[in-house]
Amino acid sequence: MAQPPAPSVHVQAEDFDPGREQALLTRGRRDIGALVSFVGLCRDEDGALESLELEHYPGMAEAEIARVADQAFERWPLQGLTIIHRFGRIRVGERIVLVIVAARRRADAFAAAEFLMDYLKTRAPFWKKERRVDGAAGDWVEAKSEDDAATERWR
Amino acid sequence: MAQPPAPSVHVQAEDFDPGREQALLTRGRRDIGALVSFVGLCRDEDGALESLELEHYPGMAEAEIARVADQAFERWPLQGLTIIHRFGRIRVGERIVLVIVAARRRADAFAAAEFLMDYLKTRAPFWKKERRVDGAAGDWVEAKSEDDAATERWR
Amino acid sequence: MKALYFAWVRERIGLAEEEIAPPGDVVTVRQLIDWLSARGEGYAAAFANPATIRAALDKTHAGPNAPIGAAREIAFFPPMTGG
Amino acid sequence: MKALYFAWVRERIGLAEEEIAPPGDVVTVRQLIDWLSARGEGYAAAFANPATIRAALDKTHAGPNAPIGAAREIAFFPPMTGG
Repeated sequence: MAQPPAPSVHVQAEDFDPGREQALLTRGRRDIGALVSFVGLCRDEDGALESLELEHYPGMAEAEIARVADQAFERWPLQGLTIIHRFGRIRVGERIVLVIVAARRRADAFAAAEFLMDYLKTRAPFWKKERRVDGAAGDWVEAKSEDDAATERWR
Repeated sequence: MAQPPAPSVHVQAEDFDPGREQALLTRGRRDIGALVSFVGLCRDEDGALESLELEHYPGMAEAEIARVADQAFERWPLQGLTIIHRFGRIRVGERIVLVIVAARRRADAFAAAEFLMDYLKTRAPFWKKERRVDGAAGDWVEAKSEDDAATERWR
Repeated sequence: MKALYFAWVRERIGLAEEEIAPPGDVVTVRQLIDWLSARGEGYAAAFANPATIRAALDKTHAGPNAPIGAAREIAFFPPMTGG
Repeated sequence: MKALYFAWVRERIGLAEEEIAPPGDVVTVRQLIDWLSARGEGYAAAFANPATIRAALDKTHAGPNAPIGAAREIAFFPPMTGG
């Protein structure tokens, strides 16, 4: 059995193509039975939001995502992993984050994908500021205690 | 808030494009925050498998998948759902099944996607027969008791 | 009524489908399985272990004690292995 | 050492980064926060509620009692909201 490839981690301003990333992860592979992909999108709460401005800590963002990816590989038997997190201005309806987990079995792929998203939410150094349709600068999005609770359950 | 569209359910011999299906589900939408997609692939155990022949019960397959989809919409607040299940000959490395769940929040999308896969495994009328590299007809794949256990946890 | 067979149930019986006319005292799915089992070796082999047989009445899952009622189609198959 | 500020910590202090030279009795992250808070109104506002401040030493998360040690870079920011 081939060694699973190293996690592919990207922090970038550009959009990504989830279908292309899935194809890259599975191309030529015979050992992947389950592929779970998560895409987080900029959602509009009430029609007032124009976009989010995502600030990040360059260097630490990549390092922290890589650490979380390594933890996922330690906890579950995985065959491949891609994580992309955008920064900068992201309009309503646009993609923010992508996690793709490849595994032999679906239970491992689902668990790892959910673990990764919970950890990214609470540990990856990104901060969202709202920009409103009326041109006003909105608030910084506040961290949710439910995200902390979601992370806690993996301990 | 717009009414979520009816689940899109397809049972087909042809392959599908996960990226295209994701795009179709999210196009023009502002209310989707989380998109979880599952792709099940034909995995090779030991190099002896050439392909799977998927037999299905036409009519019941579509109806049963639609029933399971309705259950998911009753249990979680979902914004959209696509399910595609292939039949016929599927070679190692090829896609078998696709589930895409769109929701406001990621926990709902993950839970519904996992529920759908557990239920499809144990309730959708499909049967896999192995075809071996040496040309011999292989065995019918046996149902796994762990799949029944996975389904039971949703009761 | 129409009987449909799938996967190794189909292979053992040697038919994908057939018209059947069970007598009036065959009321439940289980009784229909017993009646079919007596029709020949292939049927007996297909239904030898009832625990591995699933059934559907008019394309809806049905347990062994479900009444056949006025169903127009009954299907027999092994536990499902899709997904 | 270099201090980096992000999100509303950056906005309140009015700087994205600066060189700082804390005295020798500033040993932990918490002590550095207290020392910075005394530098002016912006700092005091940024660090007014320590429960909402997160820190990283050389790009690794660090709690309030972590020793600064020989870190070359310390960052302060609110709880993360990525993903």
